[in-house]
Amino acid sequence: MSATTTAKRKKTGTPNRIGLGLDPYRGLKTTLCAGCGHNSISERIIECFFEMGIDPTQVVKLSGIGCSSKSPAYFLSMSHGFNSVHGRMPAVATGAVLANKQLLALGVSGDGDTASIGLGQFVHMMRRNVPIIYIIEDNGCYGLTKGQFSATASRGSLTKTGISNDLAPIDSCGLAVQMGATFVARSFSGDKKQLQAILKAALSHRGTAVVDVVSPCVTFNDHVGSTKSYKYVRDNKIPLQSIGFVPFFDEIHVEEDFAPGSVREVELHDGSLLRLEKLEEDYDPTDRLKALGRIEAAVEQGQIITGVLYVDTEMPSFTEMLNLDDLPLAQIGPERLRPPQSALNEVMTELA
Amino acid sequence: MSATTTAKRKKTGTPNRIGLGLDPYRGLKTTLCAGCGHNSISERIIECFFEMGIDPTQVVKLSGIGCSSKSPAYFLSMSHGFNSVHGRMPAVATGAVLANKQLLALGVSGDGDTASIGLGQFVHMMRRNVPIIYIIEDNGCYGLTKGQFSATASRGSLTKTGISNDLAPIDSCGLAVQMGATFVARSFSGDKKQLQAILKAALSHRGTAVVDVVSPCVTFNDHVGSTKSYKYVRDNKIPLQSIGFVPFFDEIHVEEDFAPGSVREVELHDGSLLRLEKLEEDYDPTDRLKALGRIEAAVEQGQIITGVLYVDTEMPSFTEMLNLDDLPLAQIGPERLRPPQSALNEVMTELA
Amino acid sequence: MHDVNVAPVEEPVSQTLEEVVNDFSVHVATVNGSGSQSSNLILLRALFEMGIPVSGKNLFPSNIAGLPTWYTIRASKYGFTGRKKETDVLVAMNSQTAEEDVESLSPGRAVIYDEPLHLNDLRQDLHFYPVPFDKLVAPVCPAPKLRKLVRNIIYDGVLASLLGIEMEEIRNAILKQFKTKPKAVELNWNAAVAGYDWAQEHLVKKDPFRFERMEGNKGKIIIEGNAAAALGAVFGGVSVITWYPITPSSSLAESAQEYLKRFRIDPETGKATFAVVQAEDELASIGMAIGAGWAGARSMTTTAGPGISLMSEFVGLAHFAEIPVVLIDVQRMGPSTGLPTRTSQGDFLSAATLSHGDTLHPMLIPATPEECFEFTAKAFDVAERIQSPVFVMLDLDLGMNYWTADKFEYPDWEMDRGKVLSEDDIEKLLGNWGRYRDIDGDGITYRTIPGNRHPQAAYFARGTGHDPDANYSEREEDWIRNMARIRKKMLGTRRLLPEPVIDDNPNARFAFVGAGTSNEAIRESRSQLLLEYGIETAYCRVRGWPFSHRTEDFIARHKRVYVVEQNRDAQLRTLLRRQFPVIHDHLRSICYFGGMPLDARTVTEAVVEEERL
Amino acid sequence: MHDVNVAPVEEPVSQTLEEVVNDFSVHVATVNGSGSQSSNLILLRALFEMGIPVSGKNLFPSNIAGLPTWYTIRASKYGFTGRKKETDVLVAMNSQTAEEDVESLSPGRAVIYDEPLHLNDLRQDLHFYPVPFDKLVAPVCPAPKLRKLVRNIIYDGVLASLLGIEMEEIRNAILKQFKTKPKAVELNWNAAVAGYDWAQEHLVKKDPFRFERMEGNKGKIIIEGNAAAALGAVFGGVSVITWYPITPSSSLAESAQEYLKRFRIDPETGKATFAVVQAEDELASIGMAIGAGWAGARSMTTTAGPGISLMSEFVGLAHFAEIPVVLIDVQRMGPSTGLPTRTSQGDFLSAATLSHGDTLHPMLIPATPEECFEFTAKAFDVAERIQSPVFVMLDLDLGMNYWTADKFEYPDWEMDRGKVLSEDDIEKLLGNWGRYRDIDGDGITYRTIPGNRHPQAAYFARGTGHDPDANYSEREEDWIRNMARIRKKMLGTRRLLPEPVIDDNPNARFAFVGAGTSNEAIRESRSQLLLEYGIETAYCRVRGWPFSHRTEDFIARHKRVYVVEQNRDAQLRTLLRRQFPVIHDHLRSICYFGGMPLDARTVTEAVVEEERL
Ligand SMILES: Cc1ncc(C[n+]2csc(CCOP(=O)(O)OP(=O)(O)O)c2C)c(N)n1
Ligand SMILES: Cc1ncc(C[n+]2csc(CCOP(=O)(O)OP(=O)(O)O)c2C)c(N)n1
Ligand code: SF4
Ligand code: SF4
Ligand SMILES: [Mg+2]
Ligand SMILES: [Mg+2]
Repeated sequence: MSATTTAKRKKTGTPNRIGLGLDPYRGLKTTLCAGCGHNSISERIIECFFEMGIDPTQVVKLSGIGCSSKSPAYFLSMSHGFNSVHGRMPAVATGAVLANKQLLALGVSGDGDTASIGLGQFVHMMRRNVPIIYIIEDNGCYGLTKGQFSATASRGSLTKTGISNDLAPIDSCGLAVQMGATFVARSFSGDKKQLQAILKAALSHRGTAVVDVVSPCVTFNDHVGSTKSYKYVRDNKIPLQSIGFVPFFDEIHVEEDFAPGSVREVELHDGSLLRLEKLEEDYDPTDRLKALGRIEAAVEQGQIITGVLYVDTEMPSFTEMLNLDDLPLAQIGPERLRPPQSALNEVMTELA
Repeated sequence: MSATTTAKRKKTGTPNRIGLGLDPYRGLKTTLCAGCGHNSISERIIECFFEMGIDPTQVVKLSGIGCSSKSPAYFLSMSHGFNSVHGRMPAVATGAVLANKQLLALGVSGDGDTASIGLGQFVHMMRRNVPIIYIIEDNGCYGLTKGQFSATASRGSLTKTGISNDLAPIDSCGLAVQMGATFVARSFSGDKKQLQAILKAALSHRGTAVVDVVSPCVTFNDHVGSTKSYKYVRDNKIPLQSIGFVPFFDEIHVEEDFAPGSVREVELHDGSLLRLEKLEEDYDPTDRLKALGRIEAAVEQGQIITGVLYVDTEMPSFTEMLNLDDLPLAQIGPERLRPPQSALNEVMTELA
Repeated sequence: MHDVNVAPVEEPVSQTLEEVVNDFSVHVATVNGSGSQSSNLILLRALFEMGIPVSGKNLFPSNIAGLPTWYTIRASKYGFTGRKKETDVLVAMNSQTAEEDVESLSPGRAVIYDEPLHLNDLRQDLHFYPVPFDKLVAPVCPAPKLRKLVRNIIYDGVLASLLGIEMEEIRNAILKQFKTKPKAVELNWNAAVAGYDWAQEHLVKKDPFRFERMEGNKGKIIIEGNAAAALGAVFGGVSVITWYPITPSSSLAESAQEYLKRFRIDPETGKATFAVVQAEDELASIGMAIGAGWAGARSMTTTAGPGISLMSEFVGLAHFAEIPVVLIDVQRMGPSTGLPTRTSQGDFLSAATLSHGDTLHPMLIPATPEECFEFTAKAFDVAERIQSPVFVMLDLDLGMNYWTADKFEYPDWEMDRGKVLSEDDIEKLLGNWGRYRDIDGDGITYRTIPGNRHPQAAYFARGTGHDPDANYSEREEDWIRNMARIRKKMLGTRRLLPEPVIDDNPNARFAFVGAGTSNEAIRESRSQLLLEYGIETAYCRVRGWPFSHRTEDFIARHKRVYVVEQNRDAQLRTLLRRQFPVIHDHLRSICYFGGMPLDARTVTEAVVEEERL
Repeated sequence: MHDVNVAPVEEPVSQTLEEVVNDFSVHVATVNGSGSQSSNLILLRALFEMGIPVSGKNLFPSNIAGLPTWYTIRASKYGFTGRKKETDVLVAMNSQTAEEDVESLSPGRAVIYDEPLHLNDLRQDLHFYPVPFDKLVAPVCPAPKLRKLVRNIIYDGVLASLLGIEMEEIRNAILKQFKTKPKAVELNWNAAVAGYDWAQEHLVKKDPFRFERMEGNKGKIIIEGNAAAALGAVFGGVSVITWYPITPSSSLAESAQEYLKRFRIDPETGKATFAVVQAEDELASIGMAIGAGWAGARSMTTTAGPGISLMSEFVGLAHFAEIPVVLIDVQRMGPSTGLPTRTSQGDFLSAATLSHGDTLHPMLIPATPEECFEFTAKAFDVAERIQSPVFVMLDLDLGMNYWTADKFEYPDWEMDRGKVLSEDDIEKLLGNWGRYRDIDGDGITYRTIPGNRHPQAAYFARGTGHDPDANYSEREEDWIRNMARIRKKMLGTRRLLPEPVIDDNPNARFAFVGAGTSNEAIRESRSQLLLEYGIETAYCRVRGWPFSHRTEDFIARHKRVYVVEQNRDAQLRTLLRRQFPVIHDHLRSICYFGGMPLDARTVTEAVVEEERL
């Protein structure tokens, strides 16, 4: 494991493909905790959208409620944003792309937002293949409300207040593959290279692209599989526990050369270990059944499999299915929105 | 395919194990359409609970809203019933078994109730392994609101009003296996023998037993896979379409000897075909991954696989996990519900 | 006591044998799922075509087939087409309810019934007409499965004979009903003729009820309120409709979808200028509508009480983040699942201040199909103007029943898309724009639509506290300023809403206030009060909330004002009192909450009791 | 104009140099996540132990670490422990806000600050005390990571020196805070001493503020309202708690769980007489609570505004199917997500008639920790007595802040489990029972609990229309009878709710009505009005809704009654006017909706303006 220092804001250098510098891709200063995995993800979004030369005015960034859901304020300042309600961002995003199918929708959610309160909407969004990049910043807990379990918390883990979780975690990727998402990937907030690559791939996908990013909460969560070590480590490293004290941590990054096909252990801030398994380069992500099997197998081995797990490029997206006008609905003028007098006359005659 | 006449109400014969006749297991006269698959399921519940000698006073029957959800009124008149709100019966059932872990909870839901509005609660109930037999009376449509699609409607099917469904169906059993249900089975409302056997098996399970029963809606749904034939058959068999006219049909039953391991085509009322594949007798339902694979494979072949798909007898049920008092919470008296004066004193001293 | 809760009251018995022409009710009792809706519509349409003002109300169970259902037709040469509580002509086709239906009649009424029911033994003071439906149906309908259905058309023929409905119009109505199915036309026409011929031959007219051609329906149409509202949406320029099926609102979305397919798809490319999405539940349907409204569509959702409750959190978001969206609530009887197929005005209070915290949502309250059409179309203008959720409050009676109406006028007003900034507009403002800055002093601020290409166009919509530039803020001053501005905006809304319809009267002994479908009953009650008691009244029908100052003035002018409404807790009066506390003591209350469409007699009886007339 | 919306008003400047003892405020500005909560609590507890009436209010952002946060301590020898708007002693630890914090002070106030901030240049009219925290912390805290935290304990020592807080009590408070962690005790104590010693040596007292031991806290405790309500639930005999995390209610469920673990698990078997379930969302938590209530548990859920909105549909079900369940709403600032960490009384209206259709839900409104304890315990009795949802309305200020309170009295009343029939009871009734039959004429019917072994015990609970025997019914009469009965029941509830606390006064110029946490501000404002303006007032604090007749009488007795509340739209007054329309014109309104705990000066200023004093 290697933890490097927080990715520093890059200086605005040469402009990108569409002539913009890095600045429009940045957002406000983060108000998340130092060392929060969510910040690394924001950095990757900034870099990736800049490098791909995406026009930020044609992007909408949407979220629910949570630390993760706050993060759209911290990137793409030139894009419209919508911080909606807890767990129900998928519906809002669906509506937005209906209104304007040309928009590139970027959804950012948390594991609580997606897998607890928002599970139904998450599934139905995937089922519709709504065109969106849907990022789950997955820390296995509710960061913003101070560390309770979410539905992706691993069985047996403990909260700060000592409550243990008896329930099995929901594997968002497994669920996504099964429920019809057409692009499913998983990464780790600290794996710059992989996460960037996945985001870029997601950008070229037409339907729902689910990207589950393991993103440790440095403040509340003794992460995945860390049950045993948590208390020990905490008690030893930090000599006292004080209400509301959030120690300062650096963000975690794994080395850039973490190779496809290999397994890497990452030590989290509390000393617990994360076992990341990166898909081999020749993995075929178009086989739905195999993807499901692979995900389940990793779960059984206590590993977190990362990479692009599944892709289906055939399935039309929701806005395609609806056969919408070439012009975004939001831009169609009154003359086409209101049928002519003759149409009303026609109906009136029928009803008379 | 063979359609026999509606199962007639059996005469109350010899009493069962606990000395009751059939009557307490019956309910009010059904108000569902003649020929509705849901009625057959009610019959099976009556028979099965009678034959197993279940004490009906210790059963609670719960449902959401829909034609299916009405059916608890039509069986087990001696059991407390709760017809709650649309899609949210799982929570009500969870609360009920928390209050009294000795109750046998029987949930009856529809595909709209479970897979559309209720998807989130359905999943979280399974994740908790709430002790309940949860029957989905699955007709691929919203019967009670007149035939719109539910999330289990097959792609390409048409409603009476001619709207076609572009979305892939949710396979409730596949979802159940993945989301942690510990007993997952599927049957057909007309397969008396198999459905009975499955219900009996479910009765002896401790956690969440999901039983998805394909149960054709004779009034609104051109069922699974029937896309091509629907209009043709309708137009030819019934010379006129009249608002609010519900023709009378007999319930569909398949022969008793529909053998394990075989595939059977069942003709529905509208002439469409259902392909049921019955699991072979030596199928091992304890292998989660295989179960998943088998379900997905059937989907690809356009078949509906029936039988007990998955069982996990190890996982403790939710009420077991909570380590509740031996006495049901609802029956604990005030003296044990209210801690003694000394307890309050203790706290007051700490806070002073 | 000022509050009257009205239980059903019996009308005084009338044994008259004088002819009653074009002013009575026909009540058809059948079994749900037997297809009687077609025969009832044919009846309704035939009367309509005879020029008789008429309405038809379907009193149906929450069931698909098998339970009792009734259809009640009110014909009135005076144009009072509210429900008549009294049945004058009963058609008893349902053995489950026949005895009870007969028992409830006043003397002198007529009963057409299925012969084997032997209803004539029940009472001596009615006119009975037994009809051997089974015998009549067999020859005209060879297919046994369809006989249940065809029997119903036979009673159309019988009624035509007995009541003087023109068979020509029955034929026209059948043609209209089954236009694309010649076989069905033939089958039904033969059945109607069989009924007619048989009745002509075997029945002797004894009762006084008779229809006669008149000229009451010039330029009129027949339509359900839901279809009218659907047309309103279509001609109001809706572009996104999201919905979840629920009685009594489903048919609104479904007919909107049909009209949209017809008028808003490019015939050449097949491409649509709209999206209709059946969501997975109401949380999703309102969420999608909000997302669409935010991104610039004219969006709406339609639902009923349980859906309104589920939408509560999201509506608060739209209110606070200031996003236009139209919600149509076709009210049914609550609380909870309640009586899904019974009408009510029980959601006024919940809609008006839906969601936690301080909120206000304007309501438009139509009473007629014309208003369903107009108000729904207008609601989009209001919503986009004030950037907020706007409710259109229908009810089951209005939405699902057939009403006669004037042909709708083509919307002659320009669509108001509200304060939306284009790229150029932003450029001109020289950076002097903030999403929530109140530049005009009316509390309404300028918005940009996502996709606007100006580099300064973007803002961050949120349900959390924000400053005038849409930045997250927890500052006390920001919060107070913003909330005060929103209130100002909302109160200003009343100027955008339909004004009340006021029928003032200097001689009025007292006055009525009502809204929505209480209108028909109030209108007719006023006539009853005048004719039967010689009492003049005034009437103000409110059509929007927050209420207009004209409503306040009206109430101030009248010392006793009866607020007539169809709920238990005087919800409309509560809102009136809340807005106009000073004149609170003018307001009395007549509440009916039995779920039937309100009838005039019920109102009159209540007033008579209160006024000790 | 009767309505006053109160924006923050500055208190008149006071330049006094007279000593101010035990009657001032200390305001600590830090960075969220820096652990200052511990040092502030230590401060609070030390003052408490010195016998000084004191309260501490945490003004924190919706953020985990990094944003500005304030803690404001109010000490008052007179026992007025509401928030004081004016800061007397500022501890400026946060560079982000230090300048603004200093600017907002009145002259003559004291500022302790981190030396490198150089705040003393900002103004001449304040007393500045620079402290070199970094230099002081290094020797006492070798671990650099922890220094951010330990710095905060140093200001405790500095304040002890400057204001006369006894170091002995600081030590005791540290011991209490870190009881199980001797290392932490040592570290913190050393830091406090370092601050104290340095201050003793280097700082010269110039300001007038001083603490002094007194005898104000005999028999008192310090507690947050949420913990008090949690204890109320535990001693009220709760058996099922379902919840979903949301500020400011989470700590209520969490501390209930802790107390339950401690007192309601059999030490031998390890088995629990309760279940606490963190649900997947609020729809599920209320659904579970309803299922549990139906099946005989004493069940409750706790949430805040957004949760209340989401629970709306389910609450209508429980109301209509008549199922007992307790909902605790710890109100925060809405609408929508609003200001999650700011207090408000903005949910009165939504809670009172939550859900579509005609509904009413009783509310209990505590103002103190004692009442949080008592009312929560009582709420179960009320809920089971009336078989309906019952709301306990806390708010963030009450729930999450530390209050001094009398030790709670052990509930001496017998639990009321309501009208529940056992097997024997049913036997005795000889089949003469129906779930919804009103035998006693109070609208409350008898219920059975699932699991009851009597063959006639079962009934069918539903949200749809039903007859007295719980059979599905769409009959008009059944519906009307049932709804009328439910209203009767609900209106009768007021007799079960806590009576208002009335301080009448024959010489009162005008009167106040308030509820919940407005209490402290109103109490103190009355004293200000008396001392500063010589005006006597009367006061009625309502504690339940529907309101008691005593509240009506009180309002009737006073021509001008100011209803003080913490929301924009005068929600409490709306409910008062709704229930008592006849005296509506007595009611004026003082609404503060800025999210800070209400302070007396704000109330006084508003009244003074209205009364033109
Ligand atoms: C309806 C509703 N319920 C509860 C909350 C409180 N709440 C805010 S954030 C949050 C959980 C967020 O968890 P997650 O989505 O995992 O985000 P994280 O903070 O861990 O990034 C909750 C429960 C809310 N805002 N709205
Ligand atoms: C909140 C809410 N939304 C919508 C409805 C209307 N509704 C009643 S039943 C139903 C669908 C039922 O479908 P399903 O569960 O498949 O049952 P089925 O009738 O097909 O057996 C709907 C949408 C409702 N009762 N409540
Ligand atoms: S609490 Fe956890 S999730 Fe939230 S910002 Fe801090 S580290 Fe990130
Ligand atoms: S409508 Fe369909 S699901 Fe409902 S009762 Fe009739 S056949 Fe069954
Ligand atoms: Mg999380
Ligand atoms: Mg269904």
